[in-house]
Amino acid sequence: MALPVQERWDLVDIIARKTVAAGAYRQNLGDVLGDLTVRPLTGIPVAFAVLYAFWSIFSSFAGALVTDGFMVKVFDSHWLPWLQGAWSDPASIHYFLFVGDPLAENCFEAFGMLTSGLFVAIGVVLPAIIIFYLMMTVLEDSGYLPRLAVLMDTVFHRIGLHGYAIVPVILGLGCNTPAVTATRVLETRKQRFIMMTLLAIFIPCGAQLGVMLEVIPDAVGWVMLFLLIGFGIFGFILDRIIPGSNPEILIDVPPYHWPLWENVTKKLMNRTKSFLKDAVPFVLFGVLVVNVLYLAGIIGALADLFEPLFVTWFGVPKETVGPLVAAFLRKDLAVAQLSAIAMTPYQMITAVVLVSIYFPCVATFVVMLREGWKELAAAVAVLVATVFIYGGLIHAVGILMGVA
Amino acid sequence: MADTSRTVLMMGNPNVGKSALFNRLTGGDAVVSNYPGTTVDYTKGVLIENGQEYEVIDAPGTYSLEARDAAEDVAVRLISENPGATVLVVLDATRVERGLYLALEVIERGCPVIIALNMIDAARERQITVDTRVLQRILGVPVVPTSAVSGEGARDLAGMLRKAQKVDIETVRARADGQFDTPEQSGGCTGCGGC
Amino acid sequence: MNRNSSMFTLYTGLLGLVTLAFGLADILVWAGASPGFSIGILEIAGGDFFRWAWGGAILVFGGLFMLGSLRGRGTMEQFGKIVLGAAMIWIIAGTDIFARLCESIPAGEEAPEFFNSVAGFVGGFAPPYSPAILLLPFTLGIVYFLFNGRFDEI
Amino acid sequence: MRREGFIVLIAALMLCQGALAHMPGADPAPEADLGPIVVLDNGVPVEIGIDDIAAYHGGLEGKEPDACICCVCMYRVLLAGISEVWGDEIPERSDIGVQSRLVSDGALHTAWYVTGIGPGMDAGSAGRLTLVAPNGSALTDYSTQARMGIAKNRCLGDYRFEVTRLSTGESATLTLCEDLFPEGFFELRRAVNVDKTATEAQSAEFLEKWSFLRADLLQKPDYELFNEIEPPEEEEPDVLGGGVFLALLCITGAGIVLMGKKRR
Repeated sequence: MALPVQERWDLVDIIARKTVAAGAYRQNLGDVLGDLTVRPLTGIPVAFAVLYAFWSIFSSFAGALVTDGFMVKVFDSHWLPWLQGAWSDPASIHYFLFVGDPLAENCFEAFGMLTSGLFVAIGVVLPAIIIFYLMMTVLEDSGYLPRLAVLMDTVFHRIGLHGYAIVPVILGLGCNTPAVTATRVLETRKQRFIMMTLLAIFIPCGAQLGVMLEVIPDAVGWVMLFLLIGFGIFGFILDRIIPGSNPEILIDVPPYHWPLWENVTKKLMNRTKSFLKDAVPFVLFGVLVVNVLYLAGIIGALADLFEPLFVTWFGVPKETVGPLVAAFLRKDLAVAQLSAIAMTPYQMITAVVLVSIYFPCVATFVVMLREGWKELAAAVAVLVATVFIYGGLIHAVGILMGVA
Repeated sequence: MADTSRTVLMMGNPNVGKSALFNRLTGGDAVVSNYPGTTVDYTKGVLIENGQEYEVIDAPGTYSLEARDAAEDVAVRLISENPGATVLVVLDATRVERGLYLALEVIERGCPVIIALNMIDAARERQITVDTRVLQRILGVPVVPTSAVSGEGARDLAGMLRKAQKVDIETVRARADGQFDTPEQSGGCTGCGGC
Repeated sequence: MNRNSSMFTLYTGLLGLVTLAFGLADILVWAGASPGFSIGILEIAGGDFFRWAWGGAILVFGGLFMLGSLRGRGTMEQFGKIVLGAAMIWIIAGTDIFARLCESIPAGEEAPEFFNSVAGFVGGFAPPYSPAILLLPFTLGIVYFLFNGRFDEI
Repeated sequence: MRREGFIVLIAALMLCQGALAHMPGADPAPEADLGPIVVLDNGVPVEIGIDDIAAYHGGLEGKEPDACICCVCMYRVLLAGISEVWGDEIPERSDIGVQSRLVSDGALHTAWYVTGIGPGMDAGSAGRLTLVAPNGSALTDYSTQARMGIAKNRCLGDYRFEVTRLSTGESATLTLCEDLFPEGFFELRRAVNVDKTATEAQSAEFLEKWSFLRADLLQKPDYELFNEIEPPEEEEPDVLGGGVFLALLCITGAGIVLMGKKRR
């Protein structure tokens, strides 16, 4: 019953000729803008402007308004003193686990589950995620994203992917879990493996961005630069090493239209809800587990074990080893912990980059496992190698520039 | 109430508004974006129309049934796993040709088919007219113009779901080749193609 | 119609030039030609790479787009370029205003209360302004044409 | 990528790491964003940063460069004092007069270095430095023993300085704020440094407090260090300017929205 492909197209042609009539169509402004934003000469500056707006709004809203303006005050001058007063017996184990340091003056440095954990999850990360997804949704619904994909196509081809890889990358800046699922826009297993690995390693999620913005606002640019360079280098290498093909695809560019308010709010609600459900428990639980490990002396032992590696190879001070080891479970707080340690700005950048390229959070692990355990194992192997090589590379660059 | 639930499989090219239409039909909350490939996995929802319960499945966008990437894989799997399902093929009224190719492929598989001519408002804006009546005569399946964005035609579509038709591709070809060089004016009934 | 057209050309040309100049000034001040400067209600603070170097570059491109639209006859594409150029100004000015808004709603770290006083809030929008904000009123002409759909006449 | 190139790269990396593996393990002084002291040496401007002071002081003591509390303190005194007395002008070295009740090596060396009096400097001109005894009279014996005798009973009152413009007689007196010093700092200092009766815990405590004090001296603004310097006035918000801006913004925004509605 099935027709050969050519005959089917012929039939389509006949039917279309009989039913479809295109009237005199005048290009409208939307079409012109749509065209201008994919042409490299005009499109690339526009992409830079969009990125600028993205980051500026992100840091104004999440940083200046919600976190610095309100959350810090709520947590540091109301929640923390109240909790420290109300929780009995500062010397006990449960106090250490849930409240943390009885002398802490702010929630970042208390490191209890209900102090630092809650503060990071609600006070820092939640506003970052909300504003991020709001802007992401507007970009998606207006139709700008596919244009970005066209512009990025050449770049992504260098690392064996194609333009639509921008979708998981941008999603990953919010949260890695939906991003891993979104790698299905890519064609082959090879491409999806490359993307997943790079996502897990080099794309910091909204939680990390929010914390970085809060703790080390001046160094964020450098950290992002190093991550971007790493993304390029390791994408290039992975593309050479991994067998498989990189098929060309035709990128389909839809016309611009105004985002529908109801669709934007609905998507924002859904995404925020799934973040609260999937990621927040991990943050809180991570803090608890790390505190238990600290108490049991396991972090200390690991820190002693890895100290030579970290100090000589990565060039970070020995105090950072504990937080860096703990970062395997609790990336976001690790940045906060690091910020309390005296070190040079370059060491700080190195340490934060290390934290970012470390193991992804547990939630990401789970979704990656769903995509196949072999891939996960391979990704982890690549990850370990990457942390080692890239950490050393950054240190070396620092030495060559004379700033390490 | 055994066997009262029918399955409706929504298929179509990427970014023709399947998910938006799905949300209109079922009140569900499939993720909708203005770029192809948003739906990478399928979403299920329930639509009750005239006492008939439909289980609606929103498949990822495909250009053909050849399963070339992960999303198309899912779509093809869905169609073979639900043999008796009504297939709702969603066309983009501004680019009918591409969608028709997929529609023909689905018809060839012998599934009962109904066609939604989505984004009809965008087509009007671009001065593109699609003769729904002729299209439905040639294909022999119901064709409903819709706009998922404004909600236009969604109710009609729901009402027409039960009229989905199986057609033989050869008769489609015959009708396309000859009979309709001068479309006859069959007054009155514009509602369904198969009656 | 002809008169209208040449007026509009002059307007976009001037706006493009000024935008370009402001963008370059932003970058120069950042690069250290001057440690921040302020005349009347105009202020270029410099310092921050992101705001002044990157943001300045966007203004430069906005100016170039507008100037680029001058070449050739009045077509839709030309108007598209003008709108894109204006959009660059709107992006920078919009984010500047948004940043001021976000900074002036909370009371600040030292104060015990949460919300800023009304005077403090309003005062947060006081001059001096960045170049992009000052350019904002001058893009109203483009907005006018955009809404009236009269760009085929120019 | 050729394999040889890769190996060479890795090897180069290893060498780089090895070269810097042994960093001096000293406690780094906190980052400070202090402007340099600028003076004229026979009309030639000289910039003096805290690092220069640390190097000079360390050199005289025969040690590593080291910015101790007294150095930092005198540095801040001179920085603030010069700007109080000279304003925006740059002082000639020979025009600077310094009186200090803080008689320690660090303070002495810092004042020497800035005024150009000290040994081992080829300054073209030199100012005047007077150390003052606790009773208020000028010290005549600058020997280490004599100064040590005074330094034994260091107290808050010793942190009193005067910077004078010799040509005009204008001067500024600066004293350190009391709340800079942690509780029991001077007692602890005496026990650790002078009497040597401190326990190990006390020494550690002193070291910690000492570091805090130095960090404060490096990082706090002038008005938090010195009693004499007033904090900058809080500016009244410019309600009028902001109001005009907001009103314009709202009117234009509303106009645009209306125009858009009308068009539809």
